[in-house]
Amino acid sequence: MKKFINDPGDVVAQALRGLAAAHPELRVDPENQLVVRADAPVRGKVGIVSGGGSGHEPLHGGFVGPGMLDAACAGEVFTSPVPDAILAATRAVDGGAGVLHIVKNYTGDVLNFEMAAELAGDDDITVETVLVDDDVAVQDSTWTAGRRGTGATVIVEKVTGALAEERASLKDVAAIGRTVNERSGSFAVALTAATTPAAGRPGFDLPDDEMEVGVGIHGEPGRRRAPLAPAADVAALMVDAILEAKPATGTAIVLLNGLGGTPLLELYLLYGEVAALLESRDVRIGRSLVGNYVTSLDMAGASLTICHADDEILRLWDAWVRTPGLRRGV
Amino acid sequence: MKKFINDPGDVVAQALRGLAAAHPELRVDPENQLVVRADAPVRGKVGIVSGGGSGHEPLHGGFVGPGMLDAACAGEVFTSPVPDAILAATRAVDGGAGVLHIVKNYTGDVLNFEMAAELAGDDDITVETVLVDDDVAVQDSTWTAGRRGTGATVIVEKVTGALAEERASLKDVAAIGRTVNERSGSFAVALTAATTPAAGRPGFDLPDDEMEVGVGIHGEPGRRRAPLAPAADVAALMVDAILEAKPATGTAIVLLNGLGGTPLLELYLLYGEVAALLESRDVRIGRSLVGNYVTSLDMAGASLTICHADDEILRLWDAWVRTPGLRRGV
Amino acid sequence: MNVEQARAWITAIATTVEAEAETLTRLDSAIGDGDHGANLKRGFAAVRAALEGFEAHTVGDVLTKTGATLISKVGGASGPLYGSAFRAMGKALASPDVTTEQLGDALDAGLAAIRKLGGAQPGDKTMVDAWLPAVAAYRKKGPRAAAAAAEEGAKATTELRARKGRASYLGERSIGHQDPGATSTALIFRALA
Amino acid sequence: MNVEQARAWITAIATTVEAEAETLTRLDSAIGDGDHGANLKRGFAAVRAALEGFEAHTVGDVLTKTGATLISKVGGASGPLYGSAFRAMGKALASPDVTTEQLGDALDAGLAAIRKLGGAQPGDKTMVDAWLPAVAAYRKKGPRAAAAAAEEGAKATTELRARKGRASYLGERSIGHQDPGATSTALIFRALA
Ligand SMILES: Nc1ncnc2c1ncn2[C@@H]1O[C@H](COP(=O)(O)OP(=O)(O)O)[C@@H](O)[C@H]1O
Ligand SMILES: Nc1ncnc2c1ncn2[C@@H]1O[C@H](COP(=O)(O)OP(=O)(O)O)[C@@H](O)[C@H]1O
Ligand SMILES: [Mg+2]
Ligand SMILES: [Mg+2]
Ligand SMILES: [Mg+2]
Ligand SMILES: [Mg+2]
Repeated sequence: MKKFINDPGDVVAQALRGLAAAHPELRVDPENQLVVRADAPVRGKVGIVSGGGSGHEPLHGGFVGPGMLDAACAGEVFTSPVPDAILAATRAVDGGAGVLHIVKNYTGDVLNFEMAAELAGDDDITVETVLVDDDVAVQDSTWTAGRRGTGATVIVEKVTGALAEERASLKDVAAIGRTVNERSGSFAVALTAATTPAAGRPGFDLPDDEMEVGVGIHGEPGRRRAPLAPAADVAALMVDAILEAKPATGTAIVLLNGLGGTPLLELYLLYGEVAALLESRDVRIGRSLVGNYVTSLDMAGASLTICHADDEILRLWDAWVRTPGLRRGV
Repeated sequence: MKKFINDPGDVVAQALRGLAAAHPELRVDPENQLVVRADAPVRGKVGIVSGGGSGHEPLHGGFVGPGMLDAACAGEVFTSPVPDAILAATRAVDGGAGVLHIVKNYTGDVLNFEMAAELAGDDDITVETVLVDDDVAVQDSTWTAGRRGTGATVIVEKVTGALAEERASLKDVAAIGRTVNERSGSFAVALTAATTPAAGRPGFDLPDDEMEVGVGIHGEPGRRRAPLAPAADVAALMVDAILEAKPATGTAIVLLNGLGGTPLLELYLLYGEVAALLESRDVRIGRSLVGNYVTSLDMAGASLTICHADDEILRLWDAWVRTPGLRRGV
Repeated sequence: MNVEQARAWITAIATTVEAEAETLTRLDSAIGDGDHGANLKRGFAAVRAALEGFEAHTVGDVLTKTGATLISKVGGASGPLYGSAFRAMGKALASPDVTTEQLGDALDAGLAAIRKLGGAQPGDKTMVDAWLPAVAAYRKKGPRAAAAAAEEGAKATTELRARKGRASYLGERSIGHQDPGATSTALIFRALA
Repeated sequence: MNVEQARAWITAIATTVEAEAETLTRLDSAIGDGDHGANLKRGFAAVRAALEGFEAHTVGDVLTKTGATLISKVGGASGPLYGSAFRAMGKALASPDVTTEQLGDALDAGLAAIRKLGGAQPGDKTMVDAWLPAVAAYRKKGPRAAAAAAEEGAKATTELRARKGRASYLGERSIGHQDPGATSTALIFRALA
């Protein structure tokens, strides 16, 4: 395993120490693995907490700041955070208007956030939860734990964050988060597996001429394996899967996201194919984002997220934001 | 070779088509491999042109926009651009106040930019050149082509871009670029080699328990090979090399840059070590940037750049900028 | 089982989880995210530390503390599930010494907690598929039979298609791999035997 | 050499560069950035296209066009260096038919252009180390001897430590590898033989 680490058992806390050094404008607690915006709690504003396993940076800690998240909980690598940390974050950001939990739909995340929400209730903090489940590669929820939360999380965090900044109510902030999620679909293809510090070797072996199709962001294998294909075919496969599950309406926010090990040069090339395809399908791309936003450590691969936005979502997407991972207008 | 491409012989132009689709605010010419800011030439403003081989994204195309570059020339992967393209860029951004060429010190880049500058002179465009040579891993210029240009290029582009935006003269813009370069040192360590589409295999073979020390950003091997070491030791090695060549003065701008294949989690962890070391050496970190800015395709590794800034450099570093790769204040 | 024996059980779990962490991680890499071994190792190390110097008056005290610590330290799916199971067992055993029958009821309460929280049915390829036959065997024939039944239940998950947890994303591809959570449940019952 | 023979030389270079592109890239991967083969292949393919239908009145026309095209299409270090060399040769051969002596002078002018632009000394482990002995041999014994001398010069770069170009960054580690640019120079002279 080739990594810039000191001890495979102590990666997340040490990385958070680096985040703290790089971002004095954030309150980082490496011990409890929390990242909190410096001026939290903001009186009268809905507090927004997200979190999940580490290894997906800049998600979530890199999206903490004015206009987006109030706090993020960083679990161990690919392991959802514990209720204590989520509760601590919830308390830290409660400005009296309630707290929104943005939770990616994985059994572990759901259970730990649920427990924390219950504990917060004991503290008389009102908590609403938006469950993100945009990954259309997971098909039938009676046969599975349901669709996974992936790329759309960034859009949910950005849009709810912007609305909360306008002092909207917890109900409205949660509602727009759910709308974004409903209108979003994602699909990922990986060329290599991720290596976690704990495992020390790639999560799966993938021959040189094959790719994993419909892969998640936790090193798990995908729905199926397919022969390595040109970028144009990969783009078609992603676009087809998403538009089938989430037919076009409105104007699309398109996120072409790198999974960590794929160079930006390739992401742009792939995005060129995606954009051309969407045009041929009469999908209007209103906004786009190309880069590494929801990664899976060093996995080579990419995910496509399409959010069929309405005017309100576009307005909130365009709003100012100041976080390490996304910055605009300030 | 596992890459999101269609044809190894046509990667750069296709990636530029994707950049064009993602950034309608830029003028992209995939044919001539140019990226130009939409409102160029800006009357009365020094035009700033940089460029080099592709494969280092977001450098340079991702830094085109108000407050930074007016144009970037994207050569083939790891191959400096041709004089025709550089000349076309120079013409496109000449607003009457002259044009600055920011050139990384590699034989190919130097020769091609020189030829273009000569041709621009025939057009009566005044060109000044700032040569960036910050890589302290290359030691003795009577034995080498001189130090390479790496991470400091981002700082030179940002600072000169900000000063040009204030309508400073070509002489002054070039002067501050040279000052930034003089005050900057960089050092890189790689854990794996990059694979270019043309070669189809990693540039060098590196055993699982070794790293390349003092490596460049073009897939070339480093100064020496060393046993794989903990992040703390890698940080010490980088900091020592840089501070020896460029002793501390003033306030540092610190760039911990990923080479492409290293997850942000590891970059933050490594940055934590660097920050602690610099503190113990009484180097004051004034500004920092952690992420992928000057990459080498899919190479796993990181480079550290320290720029010992003065007040003017810090002021220009903090100035607003609006590019795909760096955005602040707008 | 008295308080000391309860402590010994938990310590034995911690030891076997440590020894088998790599196996659990390997199983979890195949159909999950490769952290199950690390998760439980971290969790039971914390439990060991939490129990040291902890004044327990009842068997339930030991198990409740174990459950609470797992919830606080593990994360993932297995943290809340195992944590809730041990808390439920603790609640059911509020005396310094408990009978085999009482322990049997408590194990059943643990199973119920897992099923309530996770919603898994038998055959969904989860820890339930080891826990369920183990409880039945414990009641009929005691701890050794429970350990054997858990082991067998874990092995039998290999042929199942996952319908809960991370492995469910793989669909058909989850078949042919033993479930990591069922495997760790077998370790928990082995430590009881 | 007449205009047709000049065309034939350039075409022969294009063919051999194409055939040897992988070898050049492999050599450049060892001590450079692995693009020398692709660079020259791209360049000479463009030259081939540029010469098609191009009306050349002199040998110099062919070589000047070749040089200009290389400069426009190759990039890197070798583009300006080879491009300038062919342009310098073209300048020296402004007639439809040139003598062996004139060609010898032109080859020397090409070498001078490379040395002026790149500043390399003999022994710096560059294309100069193949070009220099080749020009000397051409003058004394003609094209075949030139090809052999270039080949030998290229091989001899293996033992040298690079002081120019990308390979110089490697310091001592550049020793033991043949220089890619010297190797492509040998191909240029082989095509002349
Ligand atoms: N809904 C559920 N009900 C019961 N057990 C479950 C459920 N979901 C997952 N599990 C168990 O949890 C195990 C995985 O635990 P672990 O790897 O620690 O968590 P995660 O899946 O979050 O990484 C699975 O092997 C399975 O036995
Ligand atoms: N200063 C120089 N003078 C002469 N030849 C040089 C010089 N620098 C580099 N070369 C030649 O150029 C070759 C490399 O060409 P190429 O790989 O196409 O360019 P780059 O190094 O820019 O990738 C080297 O092998 C060497 O022979
Ligand atoms: Mg997990
Ligand atoms: Mg090159
Ligand atoms: Mg797991
Ligand atoms: Mg080269």
